[in-house]
Amino acid sequence: MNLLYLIGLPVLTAAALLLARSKEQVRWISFAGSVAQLALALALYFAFRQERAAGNTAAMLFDQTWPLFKSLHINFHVGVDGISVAMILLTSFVVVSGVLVSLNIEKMTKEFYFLLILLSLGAYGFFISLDLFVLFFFLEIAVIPKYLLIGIWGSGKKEYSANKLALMLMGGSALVLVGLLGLYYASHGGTFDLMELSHLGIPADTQRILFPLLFVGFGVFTALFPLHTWVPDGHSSAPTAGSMFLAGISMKLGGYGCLRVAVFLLPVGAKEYANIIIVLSSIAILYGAFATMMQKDLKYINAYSSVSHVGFSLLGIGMLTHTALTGAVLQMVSHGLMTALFFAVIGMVYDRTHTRMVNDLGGLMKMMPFIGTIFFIVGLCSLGLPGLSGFVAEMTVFMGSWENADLFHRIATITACMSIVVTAVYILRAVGKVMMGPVTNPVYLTLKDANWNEKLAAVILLAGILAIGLAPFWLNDLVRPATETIAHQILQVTK
Amino acid sequence: MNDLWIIMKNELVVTTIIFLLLFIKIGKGLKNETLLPLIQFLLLANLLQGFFFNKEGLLFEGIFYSNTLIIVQKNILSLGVYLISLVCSDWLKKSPQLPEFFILMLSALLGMFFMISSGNLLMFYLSLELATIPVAAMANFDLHKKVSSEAAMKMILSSAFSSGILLFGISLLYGATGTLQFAEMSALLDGSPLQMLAFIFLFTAFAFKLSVVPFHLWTADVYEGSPVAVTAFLSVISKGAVAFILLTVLHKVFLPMMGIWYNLLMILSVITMITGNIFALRQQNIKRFLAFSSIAQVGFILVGMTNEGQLGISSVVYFILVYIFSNLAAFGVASAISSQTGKENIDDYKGMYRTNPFLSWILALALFSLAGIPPTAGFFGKLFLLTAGGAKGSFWYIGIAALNMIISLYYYLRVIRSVFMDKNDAPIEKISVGRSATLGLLLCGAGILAAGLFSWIFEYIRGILN
Amino acid sequence: MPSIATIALIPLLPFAGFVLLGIFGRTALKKPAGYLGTALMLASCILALYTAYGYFFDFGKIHGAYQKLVPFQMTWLEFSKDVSINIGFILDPLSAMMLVVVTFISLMVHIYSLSYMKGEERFGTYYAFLGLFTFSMLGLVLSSNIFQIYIFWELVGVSSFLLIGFYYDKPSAVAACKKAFIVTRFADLGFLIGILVLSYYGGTLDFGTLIARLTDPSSTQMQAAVNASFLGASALTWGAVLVFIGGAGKSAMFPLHIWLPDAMEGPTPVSALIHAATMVVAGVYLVARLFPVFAISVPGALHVVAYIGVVSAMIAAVIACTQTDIKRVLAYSTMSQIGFMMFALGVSGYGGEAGLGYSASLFHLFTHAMFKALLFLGAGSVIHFVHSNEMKDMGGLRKLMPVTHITFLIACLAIAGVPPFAGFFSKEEILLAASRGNTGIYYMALITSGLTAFYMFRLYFRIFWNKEAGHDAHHGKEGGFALLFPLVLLALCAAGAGFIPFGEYVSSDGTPLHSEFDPVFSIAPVALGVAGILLASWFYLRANDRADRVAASLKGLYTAAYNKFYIDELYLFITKKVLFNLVGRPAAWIDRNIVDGAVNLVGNETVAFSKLIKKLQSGKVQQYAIVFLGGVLVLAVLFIYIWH
Amino acid sequence: MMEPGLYQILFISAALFFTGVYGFLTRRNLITMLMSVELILNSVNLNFIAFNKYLWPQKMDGLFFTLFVIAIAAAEAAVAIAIIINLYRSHNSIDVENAEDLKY
Repeated sequence: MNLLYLIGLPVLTAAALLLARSKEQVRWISFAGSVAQLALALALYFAFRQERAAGNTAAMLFDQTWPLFKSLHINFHVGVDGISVAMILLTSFVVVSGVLVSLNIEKMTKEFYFLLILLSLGAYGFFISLDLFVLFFFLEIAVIPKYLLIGIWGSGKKEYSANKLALMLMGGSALVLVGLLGLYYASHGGTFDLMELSHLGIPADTQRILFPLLFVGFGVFTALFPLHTWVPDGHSSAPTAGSMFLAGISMKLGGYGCLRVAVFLLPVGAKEYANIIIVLSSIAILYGAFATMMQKDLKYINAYSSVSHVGFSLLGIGMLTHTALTGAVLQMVSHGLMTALFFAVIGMVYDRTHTRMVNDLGGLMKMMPFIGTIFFIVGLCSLGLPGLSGFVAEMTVFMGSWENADLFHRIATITACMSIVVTAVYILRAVGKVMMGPVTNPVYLTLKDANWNEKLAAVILLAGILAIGLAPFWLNDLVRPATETIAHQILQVTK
Repeated sequence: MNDLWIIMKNELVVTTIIFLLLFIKIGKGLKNETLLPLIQFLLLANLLQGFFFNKEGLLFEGIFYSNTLIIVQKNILSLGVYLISLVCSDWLKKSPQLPEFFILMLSALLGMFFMISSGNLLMFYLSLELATIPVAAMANFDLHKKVSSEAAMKMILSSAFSSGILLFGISLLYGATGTLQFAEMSALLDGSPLQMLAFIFLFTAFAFKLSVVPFHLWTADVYEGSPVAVTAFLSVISKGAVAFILLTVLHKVFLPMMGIWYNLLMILSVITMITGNIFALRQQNIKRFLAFSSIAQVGFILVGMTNEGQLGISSVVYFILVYIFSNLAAFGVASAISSQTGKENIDDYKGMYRTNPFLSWILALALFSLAGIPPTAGFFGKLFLLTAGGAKGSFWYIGIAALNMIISLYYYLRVIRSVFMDKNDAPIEKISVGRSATLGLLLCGAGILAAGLFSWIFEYIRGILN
Repeated sequence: MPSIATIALIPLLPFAGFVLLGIFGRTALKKPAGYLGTALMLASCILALYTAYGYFFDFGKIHGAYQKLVPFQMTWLEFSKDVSINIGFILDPLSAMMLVVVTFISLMVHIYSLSYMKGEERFGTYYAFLGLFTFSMLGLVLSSNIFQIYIFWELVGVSSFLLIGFYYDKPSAVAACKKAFIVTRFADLGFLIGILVLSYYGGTLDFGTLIARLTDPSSTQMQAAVNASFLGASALTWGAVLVFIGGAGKSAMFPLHIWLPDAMEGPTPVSALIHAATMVVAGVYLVARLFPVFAISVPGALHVVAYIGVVSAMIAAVIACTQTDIKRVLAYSTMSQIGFMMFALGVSGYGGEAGLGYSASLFHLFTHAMFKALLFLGAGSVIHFVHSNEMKDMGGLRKLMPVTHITFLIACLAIAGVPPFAGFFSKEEILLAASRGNTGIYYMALITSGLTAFYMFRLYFRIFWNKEAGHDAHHGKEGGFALLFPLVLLALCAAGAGFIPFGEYVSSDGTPLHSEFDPVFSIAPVALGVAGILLASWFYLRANDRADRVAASLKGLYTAAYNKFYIDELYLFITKKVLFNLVGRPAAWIDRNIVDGAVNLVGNETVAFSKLIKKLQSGKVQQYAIVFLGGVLVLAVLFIYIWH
Repeated sequence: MMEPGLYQILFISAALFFTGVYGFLTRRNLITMLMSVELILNSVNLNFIAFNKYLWPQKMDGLFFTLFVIAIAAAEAAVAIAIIINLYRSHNSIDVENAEDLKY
């Protein structure tokens, strides 16, 4: 399977969009494009399984290299392992549903979809590239579309949020950039190639300098406490699809980067800073959850709960055990699907009631059983109910974390576990107020339930959530070998 | 003998064009509508000829020399001039003395060509003045505008002052080494205090032309006061030319004093980036805004220069190419707007996207490129500069540079925001962009995208160095 | 031995019901929903009975002892080589018995609801939820892996949430279901950490292996678990206690019981199924499942179980005497009865005669399921009849609804422990075990059983006698076949179930336990029971003010008990005042103002600074020149003097 | 009478240079400022001549440079004065302080 399709497809879609004449054409082109992406991602998944089943145990499959800047030893080097495949699947799911829920966008439709597709392009490129330069290129490609999406189609104090998001993310990528250049020179003669870098042992003191740069840099993308403050504003101001992409895909870029670049290339640094990561993420988990309890705006609720949930994956990374790392990846995927769905539903509610304030809403279940049910299910997923993806991921993280026997790690793990109660509190508060209870506003009695595209979008994401929740083994088998190589790097250090 | 014709081909062609224009002027003169396309054609020819029949070599005992790198640099400059003649054509059409304008501009270009090729301080000084004085006259081209003449005055006076300093430096250098030839000089440099003083005097002249902080103060005023075309020329072409010659001077002549100029560049680049960005934050006038942004860009160029290796040279040359595309696109949009509506404030751009999507997208592309955001070429340019600058492994230095990229992003986004997001019930009316201007803007846009994504462009520049 | 499919179908049939009705219950299958659900349930029940019968009388017993059979197991989620969540079925006396109880009661409730919930707008959804619950409960009892239990544990929790909040437009119902979920969730936190501890030291999540390792003093895991100590208790004790906390939460043990009374907001059949017979005894089941670990390795933890159990039993009984909402009375009595089961386990030992408490506890679980379900369904039909939960609206209904009356009476006798009804035997065994194990607990239990008789008959008399009948006489009939058939069937069980030689089948170590009946011992409890009944009749048989006078005479205790000893208020204080105001609010505030504020500050300061220094660009060309010169001089000085 | 040595000449030229600078910085009249610039250039000329005569007599570099500097100075002055005239047209003054609209 040629990975270039993953880049070519969005490019083609974008080109087609530019040629499109009418809004209808734009909608259908982007819908078709996103569906094609989904199909491609699934094809990639099965091809990947086949290769593995055929006994191909190379760390990276389908890898290809084209020289880009020869003189600087920069190559366009792509390849995937289990983690990337999982992320690509996630991306394609979110893209399709994101396109679907925003079919009713009227303002500057063409530009809107163009940016969405550009974002997906950035994500795919990021997940498949094995050359840090290219990786960075795609990482930054994904920033500006977010800025425009929020700033143009957003709501509330959108300019402020958009600015904040763009600047903080760029700040993060600036740190990443310094880190990458550091790696480049640390590998005298200079290579940006991930695999090569992972082989040549980088001196410990260099790692000490570079790891924080890279980890914090990527951490900003994935809302590493206390650099998470772009998350609430950004998510709440963004249009529905924007929030979905933001939380579902772009926050995952950060997590993936932390894992794939920071931890994988700099195991020594990882070991030395692990405790700090753990402290920060445990704080984020609990503090995010408590902050969520106090929110009144549905989008803020989900944004803060994202801070808390992403904390799990960072915690998993910080724990550095094989299981915990696996859990971290599972959590990324699960949270991506879950939070995207949550934002989709919130958007549906908002489109109908024109408010997101929990206290103004009530008893919607009666008028919109479908939306209500989805809202409820995704809520349960976020509070980690078995049978839905959240449970699988969180439990894996917990089990992995518990493998570290000392008191510090124990306490961190228990702190993290506590959040499942707080989560239950705020989720039930939201569900109970918005969907259940008496109808607060007679106007709501006339509201309609979801229409076909919204239903389809929700069902697609829900399918993903259930697929992981009911039969986690397929994803687990996909990810475990990949995380094993990373865990192996870390083991090397201890030896 | 006929070597001369080939080695000095570029200069000769430019001179010919100047003479042609003179004749046209002396003769009954043509209407702008016919003249401008003609000039554009001549400039295009000038650009194209740069790619053929080139020859390396020395003339007049090395006072004048040429090699592939220099040819490339000259081509880049000619490209810039050609693009200016396109993107600013809406303004140029209106100007009453079109031929003079180009005569002056081309003489400045000629000066730059000589400057790049000069192998001797005397030659350098002459060509520098040739490249400066006409521009001062050009700055005054809006004869009826007060600001225009003020700008010209400021420019001529401060450049005269700086060239005085330069000359003093040169004289000291002459006294210390007894030669004016670059080739002989570097052998005689031993870093004695006198030489250092001379070097610093000399350097300040470059710093002045590049508008490196603290020698930058004239920049903003002159940019704001002069016509857009002149500002574009100043900010792109003359900066580029000076950067090129500075590269040779530092990396060839003063290589023995590297220990000094490395630190010098480091300090100045940091100050320059920060100052430029800080000042750009609250500018209202788009030209003044671009002036400060260009100061910040120069800071980045200096970062690349700190690397004395091939990477240093290639990254700087490449960046200047990219910078020409990006900045000219921005100035092109600015001139299109100001020449039709006379509006030059960023706030006037509010809601512009609704009326002028094409200009908006070009502007956005340009600004993103200046901010160094992929997939534009600016991203690659900045990245290579930083890669070059980081070669000594000083992370804090690269870190500061990277942080400056964020500040700069902040104000570039300010423009983007007012163009795309801010509500405005009376936005700029639909602007009819002339054909040639459109062509120029498209070329710039294409350049912004292509120069980065087609990696062979950088590879080519890099290739000619070894 | 029945095929895997047979066993698998037992939980899967209700699940199929859930899926079908969940998707189409609101539309296509709205009408036939009830019958569909019931049919599936019936099939599942038959399969369960078949399997249980087969296990007890055919293949389960291998040379004299009932074996733990794991007919099916699959890896669901692998954590590491040997630690993984497996989904599988376990067959042992415990699970076989539970299969029967769950499916049978669930069937009864399905049938009962056919008429009770008729005409509900969300009839289909209701049956879907019932299906989901039954599926989860069956999955729970069949679990072969401690994590599998946790999974289904959560699922029963959520289905109970759904059913309590079935009338979701009633704020009280919403509040109740949230309360129920969150409180049990809090307990589950303990359970989860308990699992982490046990699995870490046991090195596995599989029950068989886990129990084997953690009960064998020579095994390395056991060594590690005992030696690792935290705050003075061994890791193993912590693990066991934490797991028990989970159980206590589900089983509404003091002090985690507060959700149970409110849970009565749900439809009455639901209360009968979930909050009387099945889900609430999950805690008992959990302890019983891990009983070897408790009994052999950590007796300390077992004492905790015992005391928590008996205290809960006592408190609940006292409160039950004062409540006036008949469902709440039943709720507290449920809590009290579960307390009995708990401490029965607590005082029991492992194996042989010592294991009497174990069998007794599960025996009581069995009988209690029958008569408590019967009580609830009876109460349900009463409520159906008078449209109120309050005692004051009832009285003298014995003529109006004879069947309900009789069956209810039987149930009351059973729970009061009057021979020869089911409750008598099971409670007898429990008390016997208690008297052998721990006299203190024995006496408390004795008093409690007296109280039980009293408050049950208070309930009975207030409903069926007391002030004379027919205040507004023409309520119509007392409900049709669907309503009465389950009552009768359950009444028969409540009357007869006691004669099953339970210990023969279900015992701590699988070897049959012959419990002989000792008339001398049972004098005291029976006497107390009868006394309680008489006292209740003296108070409530006829309408009079004796009760009020007594209540007035011991005012403090009465009001305290009437207000459930203010435990709810305590919780409210902790959550609202402490967690929300002292943790949540500050967290939110800090995030907006300090963390975010810092970020904004940087930006604003930069802009402010740029405003500050604009004067440098003065517009005076001569000042430019000065700066220029200054720059030259500074650089000169810097490089010529300082750098050298 | 003794013939002046290099150092005296350099001293004079330095003095000339700083006089020019001082004038440039303090005079308000544009023409005067231009004249100050001329002073600076002439100090440079002196330098060249002196260095050429005393240090490097074998080649005539300095001398030539001086000639060119004079020429360039003339050209510069021409353009500058043209600009000043134009400034006078628009501002009715050749006082530098009246041309400070462009700032900040």
